[in-house]
Amino acid sequence: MGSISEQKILVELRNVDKEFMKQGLPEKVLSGINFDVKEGEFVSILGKSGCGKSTLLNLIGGFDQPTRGELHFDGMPVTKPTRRAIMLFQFYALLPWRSVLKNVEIALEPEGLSKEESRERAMKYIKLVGLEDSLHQFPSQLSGGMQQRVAIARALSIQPELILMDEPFAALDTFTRYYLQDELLRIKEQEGTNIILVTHDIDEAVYLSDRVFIMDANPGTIRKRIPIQLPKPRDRSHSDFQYYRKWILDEFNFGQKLDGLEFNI
Amino acid sequence: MGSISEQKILVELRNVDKEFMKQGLPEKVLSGINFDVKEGEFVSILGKSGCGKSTLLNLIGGFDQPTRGELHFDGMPVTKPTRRAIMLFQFYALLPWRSVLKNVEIALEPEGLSKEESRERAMKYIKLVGLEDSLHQFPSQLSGGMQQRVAIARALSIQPELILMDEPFAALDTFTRYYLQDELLRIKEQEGTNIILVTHDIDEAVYLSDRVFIMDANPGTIRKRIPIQLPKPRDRSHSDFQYYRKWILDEFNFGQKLDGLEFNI
Amino acid sequence: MKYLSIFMYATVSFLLVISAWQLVIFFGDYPEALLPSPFMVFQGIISLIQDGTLFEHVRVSLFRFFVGYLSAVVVAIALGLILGRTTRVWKVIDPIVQVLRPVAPVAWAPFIVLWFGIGNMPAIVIIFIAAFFPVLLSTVSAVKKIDKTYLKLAQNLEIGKSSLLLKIIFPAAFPYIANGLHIAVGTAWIFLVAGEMIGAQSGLGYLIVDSRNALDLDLVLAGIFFIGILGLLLDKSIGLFEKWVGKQWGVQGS
Amino acid sequence: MKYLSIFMYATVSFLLVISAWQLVIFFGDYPEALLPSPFMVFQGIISLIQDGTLFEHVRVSLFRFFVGYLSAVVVAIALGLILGRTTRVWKVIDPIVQVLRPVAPVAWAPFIVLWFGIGNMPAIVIIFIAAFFPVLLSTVSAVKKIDKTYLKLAQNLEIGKSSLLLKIIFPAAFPYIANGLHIAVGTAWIFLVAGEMIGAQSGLGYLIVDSRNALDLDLVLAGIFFIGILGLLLDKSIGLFEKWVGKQWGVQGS
Amino acid sequence: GRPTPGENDVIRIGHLPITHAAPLYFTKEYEEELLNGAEIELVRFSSWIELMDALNAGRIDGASVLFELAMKAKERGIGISAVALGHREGNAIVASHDVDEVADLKGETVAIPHTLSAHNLLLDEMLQREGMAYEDVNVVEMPPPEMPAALSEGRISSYIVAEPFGALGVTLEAGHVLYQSNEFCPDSCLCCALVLRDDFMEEAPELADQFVEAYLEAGVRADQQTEESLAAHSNYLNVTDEALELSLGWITYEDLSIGEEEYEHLRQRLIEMQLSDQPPTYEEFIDQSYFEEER
Ligand SMILES: Nc1ncnc2c1ncn2[C@@H]1O[C@H](COP(=O)(O)OP(=O)(O)OP(=O)(O)O)[C@@H](O)[C@H]1O
Ligand SMILES: Nc1ncnc2c1ncn2[C@@H]1O[C@H](COP(=O)(O)OP(=O)(O)OP(=O)(O)O)[C@@H](O)[C@H]1O
Ligand SMILES: [Mg+2]
Ligand SMILES: [Mg+2]
Repeated sequence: MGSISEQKILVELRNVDKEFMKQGLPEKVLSGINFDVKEGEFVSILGKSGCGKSTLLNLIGGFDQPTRGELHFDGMPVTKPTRRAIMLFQFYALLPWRSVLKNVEIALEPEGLSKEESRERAMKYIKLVGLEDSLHQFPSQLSGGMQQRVAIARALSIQPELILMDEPFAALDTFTRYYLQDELLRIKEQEGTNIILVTHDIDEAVYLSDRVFIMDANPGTIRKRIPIQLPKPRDRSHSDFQYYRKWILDEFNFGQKLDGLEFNI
Repeated sequence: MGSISEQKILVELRNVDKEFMKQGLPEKVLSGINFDVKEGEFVSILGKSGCGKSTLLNLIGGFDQPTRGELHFDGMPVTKPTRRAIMLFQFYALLPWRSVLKNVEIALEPEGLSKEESRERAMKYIKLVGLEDSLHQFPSQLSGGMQQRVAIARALSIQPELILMDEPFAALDTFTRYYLQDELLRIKEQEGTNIILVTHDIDEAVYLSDRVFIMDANPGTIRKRIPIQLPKPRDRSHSDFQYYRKWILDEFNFGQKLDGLEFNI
Repeated sequence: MKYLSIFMYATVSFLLVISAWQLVIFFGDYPEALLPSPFMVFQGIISLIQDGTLFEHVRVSLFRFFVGYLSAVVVAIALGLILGRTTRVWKVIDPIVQVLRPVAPVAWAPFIVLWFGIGNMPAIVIIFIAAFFPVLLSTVSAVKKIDKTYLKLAQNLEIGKSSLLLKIIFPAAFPYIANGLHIAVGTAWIFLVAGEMIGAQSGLGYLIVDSRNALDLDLVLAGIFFIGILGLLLDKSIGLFEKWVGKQWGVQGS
Repeated sequence: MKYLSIFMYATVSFLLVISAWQLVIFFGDYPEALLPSPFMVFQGIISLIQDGTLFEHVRVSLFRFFVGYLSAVVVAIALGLILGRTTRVWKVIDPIVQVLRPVAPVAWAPFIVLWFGIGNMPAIVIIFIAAFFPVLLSTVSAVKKIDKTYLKLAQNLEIGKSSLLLKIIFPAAFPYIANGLHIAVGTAWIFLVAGEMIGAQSGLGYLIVDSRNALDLDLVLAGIFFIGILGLLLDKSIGLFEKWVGKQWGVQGS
Repeated sequence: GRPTPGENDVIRIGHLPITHAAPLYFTKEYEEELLNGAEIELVRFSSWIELMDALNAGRIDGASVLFELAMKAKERGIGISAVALGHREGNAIVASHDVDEVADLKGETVAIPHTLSAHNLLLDEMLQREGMAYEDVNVVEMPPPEMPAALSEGRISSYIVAEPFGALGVTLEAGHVLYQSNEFCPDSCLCCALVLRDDFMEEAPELADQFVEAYLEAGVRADQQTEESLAAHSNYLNVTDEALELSLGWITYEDLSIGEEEYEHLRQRLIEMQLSDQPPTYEEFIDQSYFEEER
């Protein structure tokens, strides 16, 4: 923790509110969101379906603007999406009409590289995610896990400072999910990219993050920030792991009794 | 365990093989499946995506016939789907053009009940799953968790001997999933229905089942049968729970090293 | 608010068309009889409204259209539901349909006159033909495309044949059938003009053809204008109908 | 195997049609001039083939069709891609399109002759009109319906405007555009007969009209037969084209 | 085909909206006076094809139709007879302003409404007179209403068609009259005929008699260029008075009998031009009994 707090602040939210119009009336989806993400940190945002996680991530990525409050990325106000902060979508957002290689190459187009440089860079990151044998396959010919790896390679090839992930592994089965989580940690170590991850999977949040932000719904607020002080790599069945797991579970059960979960599902 | 082994055998599979034609050639999807499910038992079948879980469940439900081997339900060969064994689908299979009440009522149509009797029976099971306030809502107006509860009410209203569940909670978020798992146990207790559940979620299998069958892929076989000897209700963060969890995880990690998981994802 | 903005945009486009038209006349220097000005067409429209013939033409055309279209829809959906479920019969019928479909209904005119005479019937029959094929094909393919889960569910619940057809297959296929209905309204309406060329003595198609024979191109354009407007209204109404059914059946938005 | 079975079913349906037809003649007792027998039509087909006119008619019709259809497709897709992205302009254009679309291309005949003369052009223009609207509308709605994720992705990657249009929007919209192309082939081909009625001296539509003029109903039916068969082939070819593009773009089955 | 004769005393007669069908209009206009009790229903068609379909199928009892087209139908075995002419003369050859003589048409496009028409025969006749072959011009069939526009835009150089389209072309200043039909074949350019279905005449001979008599009388009235007659014309034909008067000046309706000689000439022409193999003979096709009764 000590070393992180001295590092520079990458993302900064101050009293961020977001309202959407619903049947002509403004509805508050996010209310008074305040947090910082420091360089090098892996932060997870954990919350139930519909609590505003994706909305929050969209704001950070510049895809949408807050109704009130301030939002800075690397000290500058966020006004539109940039290549410095790349979003990784839940359903991968691969272009189904382009092969694996071309899906990565299109991301490099705006850099004005030569054909060889671009090919070389794409190949490097495709190798990094272990897909060098599927270069010319189309996304539909790949399993879900492989597709998400292509998306990761594409995001990394841009060499962004921040990757925003919106439930990136939710559509995969448990075993694939476990495997990709390990991969993600390995790649993050190697590339040093910052990651903000949105999820509703407690295990995933505990396994991956330096800090977990727990969100409440209606309107979306950050209820709790839990630093996960475990060494990496973590052991999912270790008792320390279970300690955090239970803590977070209790946080939600606590919320459940107050709100009456039965009517929210 | 003792009491279960004396009970009558409900489902019986003997050397069941299933082949599908793929580009003109037969491909073995299931090979030599052998198991019994006894009355009162809650059995989970756990395996990776594509290992043949759904195919197996379809055979048991009579939606498809085995290529070789024998399959009995309550002592009789299974030839077609019946109301005695109801399938619960992953995406609920609610009829989107019918309200909650009518979705349940259509299941009672073949019983030739009077309008009142049918309404009464439907109401009973809708209440059982706690949806009496949403009687006249359409599925699209309900959350995923509520939709699956309607499907459960519909299945129960038929009062079948067996319910087959194909990843019933996979599309729900973790919190809703936990909640519905508890509900399922409560209802099973109350109605005494037998359940065979297919899943790729280790926690789910351990939390719910009396026995877990672990499947391997290519071709699908049952590698291991693990009896979960824990009292119900179970505590997800208890160390005994973690013991089974780790056991199963290791089973899969073991498999992973042999098959080279990297190429299967 | 929303209707106001639609109205405003429509006004802009209307003005745009009128000015483009006037410009063509201005620069093209065509004789008035060959390319009437917007003002002449406006006068034509007014005169049609004043002497009441317009109302009569519209009434007759709409009558023919609805008789032809609705009967085509009923027959095509009923047939389509059955043919969609009987694969072998459909395989025999399909080639016939595929060869008949691309033939313009007008080409059948001699036979339509032979069997159905002149007057209302040819127009009704031609609209029937024009609407029949799109609805039939979309119904059959809708039935074939139904999510297999619904069929498995019905099997599992042991639901009877007629219940299956009416309570499961038809509503499940409906969104796609509705798409066919929508397309068919457009095609069928387009063939109104053709249908009313065969011995009809009234209707918008007759108005156009007859005015053309009399070289009253202002009335031709007036007829085109009303065909266009009514076609638009028909299209919108079927859209509203779809939405209404959707609401009854709990489908929101989509 | 698969083709053999298709062929068998087609044969059965062919025999079915012929027998039904012969039965109608048998029981209806119509003069041959009003309802020719299958055999007469067969003779008509043979004579058309033997004297080579059939080949010429088919060639001319296909030429007109392709010129009209392809130019409509190119213009409509290009326009549609742009209009689909410029919401305000589309709101002005939309009412015009909506009113023009339901008007039968034939109704424009006087103006088509005025601007495009006679011969090949009226047929080409009518086919153009018939194909233009379905393709334009399906392109615009395809562009509007594109999965928003693709647009977000493009924003995020800071992809340039032209790359966005050509490398993302067009391929993403293609499956739906292809659907419009498919519908348009059908509608456009149907209007071939109408188009070849205006001053054309050859083509399948002319063959039908001319034979009808000469009361040769056997040749009318022969013409209908070839229009049907060619329409079917066109439809299948565009289906194959769609599949081919799909394969290039990695879409399997769908 | 099974005829559907009009209910009771309704006679259904098909026609196109052209000046050539004027006797029909006058029959209708003076229906009460001429038909004592019977009723005539004029069914207007938009083209010859549709009219022939209805006539052949027995959906109308008779029609005022191109003579040559009716002969073709008879040849095909349709039970119809020609009982009177529609008119005499009134087929102008309209040419664009830069065509001064027939020779200027060489290689140019000429429009006719139908190959089986007097207009086609007229074209051939004209070309022969000038020592040209039919193939020297490019003949196209097109819908008459499109002809003035096509001429005006230079898409065609000349057209020959039923009235009022010739007169319309002239009044629109799209072209001028090159020749009138009577300059080529005085009294033998049979153009339109009134044909009746045989089954109609058999089933209701008195009605048919009555109708044809009325028709002939109507022809006489249509021929009078009085205010009243002009008004009657414009009740049925929606054209400018100018075009109508010009058009009526070119036509006569007085003698509508079909002479054997002129019919034979027409027959021969059809055979010469290979438009018909075995056109019906005078005896087979022409029913002049009405005229004989009168005389
Ligand atoms: N563009 C929008 N317009 C109106 N309401 C919106 C919009 N986007 C989201 N919302 C609403 O805001 C709330 C939060 O949505 P959001 O998608 O951020 O939730 P989430 O936490 O990502 O849920 P999930 O886990 O299901 O993805 C929901 O009630 C949703 O209906
Ligand atoms: N009808 C079919 N025809 C051909 N192959 C099939 C068919 N159904 C399933 N398969 C194949 O059988 C294998 C097992 O499929 P199955 O759906 O049973 O897997 P699963 O374990 O349920 O996977 P998931 O967890 O993704 O649902 C797969 O390789 C699949 O491609
Ligand atoms: Mg979300
Ligand atoms: Mg499955």
